[in-house]
Amino acid sequence: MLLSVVLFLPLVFAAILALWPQKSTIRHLALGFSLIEFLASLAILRNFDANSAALQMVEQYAWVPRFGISYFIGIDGISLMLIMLTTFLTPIIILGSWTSIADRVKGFHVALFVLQTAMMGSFLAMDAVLFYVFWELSLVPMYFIVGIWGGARRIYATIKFFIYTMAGSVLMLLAIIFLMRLTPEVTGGSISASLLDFYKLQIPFVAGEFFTAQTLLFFAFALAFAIKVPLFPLHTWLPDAHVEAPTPGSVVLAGVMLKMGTFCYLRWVIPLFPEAAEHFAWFFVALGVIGIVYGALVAMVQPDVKKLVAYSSVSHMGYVILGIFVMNQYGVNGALYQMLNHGISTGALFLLIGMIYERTHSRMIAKYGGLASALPVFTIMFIIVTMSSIAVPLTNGFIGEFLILMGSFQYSPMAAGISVLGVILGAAYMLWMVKRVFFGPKGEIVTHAEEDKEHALHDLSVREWVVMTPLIILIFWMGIFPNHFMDYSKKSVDHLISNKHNYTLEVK
Amino acid sequence: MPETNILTTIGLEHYLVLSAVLFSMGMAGVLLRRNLIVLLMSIELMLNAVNISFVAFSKFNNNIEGQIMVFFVMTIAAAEAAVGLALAVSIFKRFKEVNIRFFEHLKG
Amino acid sequence: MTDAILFWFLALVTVCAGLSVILMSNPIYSALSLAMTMVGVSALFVTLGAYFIAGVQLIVYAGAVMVLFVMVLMLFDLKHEIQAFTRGKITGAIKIASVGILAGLVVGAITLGTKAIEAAKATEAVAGKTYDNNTMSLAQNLFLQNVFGFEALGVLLLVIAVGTVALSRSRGGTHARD
Amino acid sequence: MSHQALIAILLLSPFVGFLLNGLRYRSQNYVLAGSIATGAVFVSFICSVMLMMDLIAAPADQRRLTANFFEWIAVGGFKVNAGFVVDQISSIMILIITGVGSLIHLFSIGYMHHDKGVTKYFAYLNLFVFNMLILVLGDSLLTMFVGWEGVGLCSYLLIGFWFSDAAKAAAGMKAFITNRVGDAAFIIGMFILFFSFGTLNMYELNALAPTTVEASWLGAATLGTLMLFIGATGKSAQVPLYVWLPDAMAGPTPVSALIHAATMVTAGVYMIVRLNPMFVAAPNTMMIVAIVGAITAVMAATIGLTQYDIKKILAYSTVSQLGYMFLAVGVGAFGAGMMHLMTHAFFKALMFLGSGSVIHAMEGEQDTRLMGGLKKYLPITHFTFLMGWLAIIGFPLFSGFFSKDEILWQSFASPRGSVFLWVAGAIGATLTAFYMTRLMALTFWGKSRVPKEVHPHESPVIMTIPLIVLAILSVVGGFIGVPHLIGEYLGHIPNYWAEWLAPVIKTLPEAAAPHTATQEWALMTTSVTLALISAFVAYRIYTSGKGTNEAIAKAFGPVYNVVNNKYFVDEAYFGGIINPLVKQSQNLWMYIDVNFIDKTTHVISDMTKGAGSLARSFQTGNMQQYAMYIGLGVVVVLTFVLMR
Repeated sequence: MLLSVVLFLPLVFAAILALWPQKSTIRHLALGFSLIEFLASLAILRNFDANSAALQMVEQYAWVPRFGISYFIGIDGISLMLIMLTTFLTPIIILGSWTSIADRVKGFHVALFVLQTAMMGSFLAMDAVLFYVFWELSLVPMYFIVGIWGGARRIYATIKFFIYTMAGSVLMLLAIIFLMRLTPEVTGGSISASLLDFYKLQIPFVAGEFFTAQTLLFFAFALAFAIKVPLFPLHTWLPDAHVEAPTPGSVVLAGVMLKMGTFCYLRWVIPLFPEAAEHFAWFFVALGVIGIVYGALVAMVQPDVKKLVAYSSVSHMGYVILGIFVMNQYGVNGALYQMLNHGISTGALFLLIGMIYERTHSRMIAKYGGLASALPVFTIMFIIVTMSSIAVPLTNGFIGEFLILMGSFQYSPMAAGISVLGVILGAAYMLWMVKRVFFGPKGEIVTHAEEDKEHALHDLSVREWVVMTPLIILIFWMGIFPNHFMDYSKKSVDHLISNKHNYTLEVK
Repeated sequence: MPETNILTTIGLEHYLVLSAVLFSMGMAGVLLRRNLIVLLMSIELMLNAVNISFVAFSKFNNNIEGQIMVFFVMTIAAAEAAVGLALAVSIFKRFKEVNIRFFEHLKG
Repeated sequence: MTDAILFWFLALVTVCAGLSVILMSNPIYSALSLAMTMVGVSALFVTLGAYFIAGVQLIVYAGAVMVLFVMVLMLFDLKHEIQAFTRGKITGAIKIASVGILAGLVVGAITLGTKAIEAAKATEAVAGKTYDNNTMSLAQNLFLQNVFGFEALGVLLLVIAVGTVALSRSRGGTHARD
Repeated sequence: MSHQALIAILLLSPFVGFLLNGLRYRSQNYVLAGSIATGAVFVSFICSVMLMMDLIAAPADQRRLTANFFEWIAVGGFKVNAGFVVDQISSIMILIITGVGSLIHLFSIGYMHHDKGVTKYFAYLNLFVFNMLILVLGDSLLTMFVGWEGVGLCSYLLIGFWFSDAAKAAAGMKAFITNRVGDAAFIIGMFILFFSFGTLNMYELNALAPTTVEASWLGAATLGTLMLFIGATGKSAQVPLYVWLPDAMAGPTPVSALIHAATMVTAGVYMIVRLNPMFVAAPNTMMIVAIVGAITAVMAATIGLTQYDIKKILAYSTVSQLGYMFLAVGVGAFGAGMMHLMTHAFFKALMFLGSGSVIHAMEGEQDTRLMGGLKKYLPITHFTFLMGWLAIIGFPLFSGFFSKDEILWQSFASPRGSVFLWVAGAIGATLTAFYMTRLMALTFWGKSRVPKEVHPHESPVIMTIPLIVLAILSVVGGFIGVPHLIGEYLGHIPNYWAEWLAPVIKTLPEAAAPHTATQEWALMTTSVTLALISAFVAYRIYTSGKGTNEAIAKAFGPVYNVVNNKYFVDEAYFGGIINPLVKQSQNLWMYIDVNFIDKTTHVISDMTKGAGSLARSFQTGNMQQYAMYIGLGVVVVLTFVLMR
């Protein structure tokens, strides 16, 4: 019951907000609701048994019995942390958008809560059709968030985002239907959309032939998720979407939505198509490595801070894909950890960029310079988050990146050798940006702000402190005590790695 | 089967052919005329043509259902004429003309 | 023999009237020709023994509907003549051709089809069922078997009445910009 | 107090200092900030001394105090603890770090008192000490790496401390990124060692090190240590990654003393000494280490000859001296390397602080061409600097003499040494004597070239005390490691240093060729004589005012030009790697992202749109046309039905 409550609470909140008559209290109400939701998710964390790889808190009710479709949700170590990440980021996003979202406040918060349900739904769903519904549902609020509250080219960006993702999921829908048609083999005659039944399927695989069932299904799923991740060369929607999205939109997008793609590799692709995944692992490892280096190189020459961070996301998500497809304990644990890291550090970066954008209305690196003397606290925060992003030890980023590199070294020393370039280039693009924005002589914006008393730059407000503090704490907490977080997922990951060829999840 | 004179023995097909001819004429009217009212008239013509075949089938197949259907068709036709004419009146009020080209806003 | 003469005469009248509906450039003449067609069709119904339908045809069509048409035409008081036929030679040709081919096909289908029906009748001899072709049996069928359809039509007519009033009260045009 | 608690206090004291100063970063109360920071490091120093005494009290084979605080990472077979070890090697390091560190903190109070960001400065400095302690105490390569990157971060922050100057901010960035290049290799090195030996704990690694020497270049130990050494070239400013260190002089001078002379840059040497059994098993790596060290020693020394910025001269000198240390560890003289690390920490910190005192006196001027004759204005600074000078040129019985002489001797006598290495070392020593004398002459001796508006004055006591203490250490520091030969001559002074380190140093498996005491005496005399002669020549040239830039440039022509431009290494990196990389990235973005991937997407979307507008052309809005399509449709269907 708890899972359903956590899953649908945001939807209820959205409905309440939609009907709420008072405009002035919408934000406060939304913040309160998101905190309630976070507390509710903490209850999941409390009741979760970290010593078991089983699917826990399972709920299953028939939905469309004729086709074996059911409302079937459950949580395991792999999805737990992502649920926590979602519920943790939402209050921060609401607080972070306190002033930046000025019009249609109600609509924005309704969209945000619907999005929250959709994202959590795709992490929790254990039924293919239910999953598909949530997966597609998550597009709609995001479409509106970018399309209504976005920047100048928002329509282009939002349509690009929508169609890219949609194109991938169409193939996935086909594959789901195909899998459902196969299920009578294992259920004894009736069609089923349950993921657990899918896991039992032995889909024929012939190495070296492309047009076999498993290979085609594998690519159908993998493509849908690769677009979401986004994996090179399907990444070009991301920079556009990030640049045009409002700050909270970017945070959700980078923080949680991208993880839907990588999470689904662990939940769907590898357990369902283990042979194909192993056979084509090299391909995805290669794409991941290319993504790491390519994203970093392109990030280096971006003139727009937000675009730079967007490309850094491509690079970071390349690490995640690399970690997943090397398919060993180090890689997968690291990838899972890196998902959380990226959610926190890139989310924090986008929030910080949003704060500075609110003050100066510019994101062009060239116009900045010397910001550190005007905004010292902001600068320190930014540097801390930068350190997390470039994986300096004792910040969260290091643990994930190190484990992924270690896993990839075990898979292929060459892959590790190339992707370690990302460590160097990551430092290069981030620090170069920091240098141009914060250091050096005062740039156009700072001098302008100093002359103009009305637009004087002021350092972090109390609200912004409250927004950033939990993120900063987590950056160090996750970097110094990774076991506090990793212990929840280790069992599930071990189970996945060691049993991928006949993967099942015990139901508890 | 004995040879029947096509001119003297009137059978089902006579009525059907007549119906077909009337229908085609109505259709030609719909396709070619530009006056909205005439267009509506042509539609009435087509409906009547269909009615003839209904009644003819009813007679030659010994089934009263055909006439029931004619009854329904007539009602629909009356209703359609009423709506069509109301639309024509609206169009006329605006453009002072009832040319079919004012209905081209459906262009995609 | 009289049947045949009557049929051919009525057919001739109906077709001629129909042709003049679509060929007359003045819509008033078209309307009058349509009335003539209605009367012809009504007479054809009589030849087929459908007396009630023939009466209804006269009352509803030739009476009510045609009066409606003529009244609307009078209401419009068309000042300038509308070009009778659509422009565009190629589309016109295609249209005429398609109509012609359609007519030909339908007639062909009829001749083929009725032969098949005759053949079926000859083999099966279905005509056993008695058939009371009178108004009472029509009414029985209508109010017993098809009473739902009848009532539905009533509702439809009501809706149409309301819709028509609403439409004619509107300020006009399909894209009312003002 | 248990040694766990001592280690905890040792580590956390600077961190607490960092927090205290960091949270009140706006304050300009330099006395309070300085006291907190200095006190924090001094507490650590006391802890270090206590730990050292514990170690000395313990029997020789049990000199290892460990503290395991918690399990840091545990994934599968990979487990790393937040574990710290004080043993013979790290105890020396923590003494240097906290001891020299305290003195430099003290000096900073005087040096930085006028700076607006003084509290922030002390916070960073404390953070650096904290990270440096993690680096040296960490019991596994990964914990060492934490400190390794952490000190890089602090170095970045401190070099760019005066960030509003674009060049200084750029220097910080350059330092961090160059270090990152090394760190990337370090990471790979860790992987190689982990997957070959199954652990990253350095004691376990040392125990598991192959007992037979690896002849192959592709052995796990060889590749792993080679990668770690590349990491060390980054951190310890060796060829080819030394370029950041001279630029790092952009930071405040005490920072240069602490980070870029005494502690951080020696981390690479420390790492190799720490892992000496593994390096001993990989002679190929050691050969590379020795060669790189020798090349660096000579190359940096030559560049040092042409510099005029007082700090730049010292920076190149540091690079050169670090080269000596690598030369030492490369030939297997780990003890000598450590010894030089320590003496260098003393005399180089002294000289940097001395230069800080000079710069302070000159109101920020760093160009030696505008100095000269400062001896009479800055007597204490001059005297202490003089001690440092004597130490670095290896004047007999000064600390530098013992360590440098031992290195030179070992580079010749060790089974992994060679005469070429000795020659390189001797040339380096000669050059060192030359440019250090030149520095002395330009700064303190000769005629004053000080501009009239500048009035040099001796620094306050708070700055001179550290100078005096370091000067004393520079003079006597060598006596704890007197080489056997000289020790006998001086009255049987035992080599405490070698005895102390012996249990953790693995001796080379190759048998040393027999060498006689005469050989050793001869080589020692040769190198010392060469150094003294070159120092005398430099003294004559530069005090007489003949040593102008133009004169030397004329004398040496293009050679001077090349050396003066630092062999164009920076230019080569920028022209050969960095600029093309940025340019190609621009191309990647423009051609692959924008013009290829996006274009392809747009072409696909345009195709869809085109199909749409094709279909749209049927939707003319003309109802009669629609009716015609219906008619045509019926015709087609009927035709199909009838033709069947």
